[in-house]
Amino acid sequence: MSFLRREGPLIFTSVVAFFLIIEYYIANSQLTLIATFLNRSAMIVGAFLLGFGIINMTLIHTKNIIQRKPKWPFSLYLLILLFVTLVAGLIPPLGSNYYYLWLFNNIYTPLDPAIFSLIAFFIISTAFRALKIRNLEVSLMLLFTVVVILRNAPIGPATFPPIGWLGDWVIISINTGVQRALNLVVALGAIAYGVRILLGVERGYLKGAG
Amino acid sequence: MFSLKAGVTSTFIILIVFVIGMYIYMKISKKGMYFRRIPGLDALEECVGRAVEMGRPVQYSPGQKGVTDTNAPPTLAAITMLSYVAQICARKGANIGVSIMDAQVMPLVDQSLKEAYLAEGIDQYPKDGIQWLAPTQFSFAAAMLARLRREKPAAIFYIGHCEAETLMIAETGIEIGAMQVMGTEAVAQLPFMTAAADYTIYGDEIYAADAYLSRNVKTMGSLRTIDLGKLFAMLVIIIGSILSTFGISILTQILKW
Amino acid sequence: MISTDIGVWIGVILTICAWSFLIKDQDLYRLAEYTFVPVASGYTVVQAIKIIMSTGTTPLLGGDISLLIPLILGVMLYFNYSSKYRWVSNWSMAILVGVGIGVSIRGTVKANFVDQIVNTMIPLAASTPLQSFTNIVIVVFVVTILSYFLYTIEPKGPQGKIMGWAAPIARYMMMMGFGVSYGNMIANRLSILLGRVQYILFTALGLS
Amino acid sequence: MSLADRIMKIDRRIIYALIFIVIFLFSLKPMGIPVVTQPWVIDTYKLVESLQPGDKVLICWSLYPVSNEQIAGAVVILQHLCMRGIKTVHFQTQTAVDLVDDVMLNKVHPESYGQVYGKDWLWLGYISGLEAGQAAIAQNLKGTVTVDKYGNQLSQYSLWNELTNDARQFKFVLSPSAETPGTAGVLRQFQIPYGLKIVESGSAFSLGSVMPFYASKQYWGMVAGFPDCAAYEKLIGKPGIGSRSTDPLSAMGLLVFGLLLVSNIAYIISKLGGKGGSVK
Repeated sequence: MSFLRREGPLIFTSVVAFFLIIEYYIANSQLTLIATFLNRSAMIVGAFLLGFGIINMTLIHTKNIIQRKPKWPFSLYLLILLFVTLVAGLIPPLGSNYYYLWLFNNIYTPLDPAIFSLIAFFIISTAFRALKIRNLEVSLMLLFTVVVILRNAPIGPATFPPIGWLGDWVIISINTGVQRALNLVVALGAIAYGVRILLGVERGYLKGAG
Repeated sequence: MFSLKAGVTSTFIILIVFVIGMYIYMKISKKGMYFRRIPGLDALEECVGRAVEMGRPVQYSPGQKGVTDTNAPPTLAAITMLSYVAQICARKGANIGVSIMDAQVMPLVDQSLKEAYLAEGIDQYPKDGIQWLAPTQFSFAAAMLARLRREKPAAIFYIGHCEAETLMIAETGIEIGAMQVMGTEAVAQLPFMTAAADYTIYGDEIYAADAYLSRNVKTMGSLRTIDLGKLFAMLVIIIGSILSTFGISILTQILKW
Repeated sequence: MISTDIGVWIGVILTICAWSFLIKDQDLYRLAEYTFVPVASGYTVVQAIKIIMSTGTTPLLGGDISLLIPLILGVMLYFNYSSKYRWVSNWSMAILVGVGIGVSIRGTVKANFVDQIVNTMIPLAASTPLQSFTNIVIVVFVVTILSYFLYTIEPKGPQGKIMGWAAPIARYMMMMGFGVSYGNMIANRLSILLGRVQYILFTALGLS
Repeated sequence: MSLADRIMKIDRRIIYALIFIVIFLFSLKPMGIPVVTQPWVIDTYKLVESLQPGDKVLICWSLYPVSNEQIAGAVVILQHLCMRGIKTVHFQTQTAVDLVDDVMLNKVHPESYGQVYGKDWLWLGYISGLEAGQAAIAQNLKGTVTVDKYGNQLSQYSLWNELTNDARQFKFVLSPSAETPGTAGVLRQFQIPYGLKIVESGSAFSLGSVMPFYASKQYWGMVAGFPDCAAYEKLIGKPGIGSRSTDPLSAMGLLVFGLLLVSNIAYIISKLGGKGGSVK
């Protein structure tokens, strides 16, 4: 039984990953067929998992309503709107009928950048609080932040050309160097992590604690 | 029939050498190997402990991606780290909540919480704390900010692949007076974590969590291989740029073979 | 000309509700949140059903029997809710994780490791002195920061001495790069906010 | 509590209010602060000017609707292309709905330049597979798509019948790019195999990734962010979203600079004061 529960799935994981990796390097039409099938299967199985989310969300808000938790009318509103969106989406033509697109274009489309735009406030208040000449590290960060802020404000280069030139240069050289080094580091870590999972030595995925 | 595709031969050789190297180092590594400190990982206990003292919950989120695309490694690493954090919570009696964006990780989160609590001899794990907030980046951010203000956790862990929402969570965390440990492999978000979080786990340090926290001899050995990979990269870059200064591009040609 | 499109005004109201987070007006923000979450969830579910139908059931009914396997695996996931047969869903998770690990390893080695190394092997003496200096900076930064991320080199002996020197310098370098990113990101985020402000001022209120 | 301490512990809502005031005020009352015209903007302008009416340009959209800097840059270049009577073929690598509809119909208004859909511009819609999708368009345009975004048969359009399967028919590729595969994909799929010129519409971030290739003329030009956009609008004499955005951005830049200055001065003062005696 233990094989069906733990080792089996782990070996299955490794086999699936092995086919996908090999297919990237070796030109063989059979392998490509297998890899395409696996990719497609993962898309389908992954789509099924969204049900877990919807069940979880529905349970939480139903509970809020039944137990009359504070602000429970909001939970009711959420469930109704979820139901409406789903029904609107499922009326044929699937996902492109008038009501569904109306909801998408008039609720989703403006709210997405609205929430995104909150970051503009947070990024400035974080800078105000964190970027102080506390020590050399933070001072350097502050210095380069200021250079780039002044470079990106159109008035900076227009009134004082060297700031534009300096700003361009730090973006081209320093930023490139740091990003590239970190990308290399992250890539190596990810590869090694993946290989450890395939060899079954990593705790966590299906292995649990202990 | 089985011929290598064009332009990936050297990559393939590097990958094979890397895997073999990892296998060998995992076999030969011994106990007591030196390992650099990672402050973010040392801080896990402290943060949970502080939450217990203050009588406030702990909040954990494994990033915003699932497990079927190229962001699988950071997400799985975040779930590994979740099992450690959950175990500390179980031991110290802290109340843990998990916020999820991609429903793909829900079974894994559920299982790792359950087993973490079982490992501490507790049958009942906080199932209600696992919440799927929303499926897209900013709907998730919106719900996450509201959850943080509502529950006022004293410790926030945001680990895994993340994007712009990092700073929103970090700034709200500061507003409610939470201690924050953040870690990601998404290089673009590291500046904000550095500025806003109490502890940042940089880049591939999130993958080292298992080796670092469990001092597992095998995984430690595999980290040695990563170091060799970094040394290899440094060496090739230095030699390659010196050679290309003199107009010799043989290394580039080999690597592009 | 003030806008007469009701959709535009819903957008404006929802935007203001979202901004109310900044001044702690809980109910207004909650309205935005509880409007956004179900619509986004419904949208994602419909996309998922579309995927299942277009890549799964439609070709299956067309005669591609092999697609029965992922569909069964998909249904098997729901054994997760049973404590006794939970292990059945492990097999479905296995294919997901397998594909995820597979695609991330295979692409990463080339795109993020080998290609990055190739791009960094740049001539240290280029056509102009400034270009040479830029190239030297890039190479020095990459090599120094890589050395900072070495885990298992002990800080003693000759190599330890070099590490002891390089580590703080690498941190300074990273901070410089982070500063540049931070400054750049401020401009980028402000442009998003500006987009919303212009939407209210020019699209909705019709000022110009 | 001293003034310096009070400044450092300021209620952040005051900062938020300042941001709101400045951004609304400067959006309403532009001051006409000058902008610098970068060489890559001039190169883009000259490239479009050198084309003949009836030439074709490919546009590869690689972004979501929130990337308004990149969209603004694309809009101004597209307006210039319409003015010159150049035909454009669009496709997108991200699934966002109605992206090009919004840009072309609400912002560029090709009809006001006498351009007709199907004759002067075409929208091929979403091409799946990210960079693989770009490669498919580069290698086998006619075989990859048969219907446009609206589901109409492409063969009924005169522009589609003028097109061939050779990527070199396009004078350049315009890449409004904020997501993967973006311009890096265009470089690998269009520039390196076919030698096509690339113009990027990006943000200030693009500078780092573009500059090495701009020096080697693989990227021909670029419009990076609102300031470049405003400069381009000036070149074609058609002030628009870019010109309207530069003043608020200048003001915000100065505001952020000022805030950082104030917080650091307060920090220094409280440090110096802290040495002398206890600050409570």
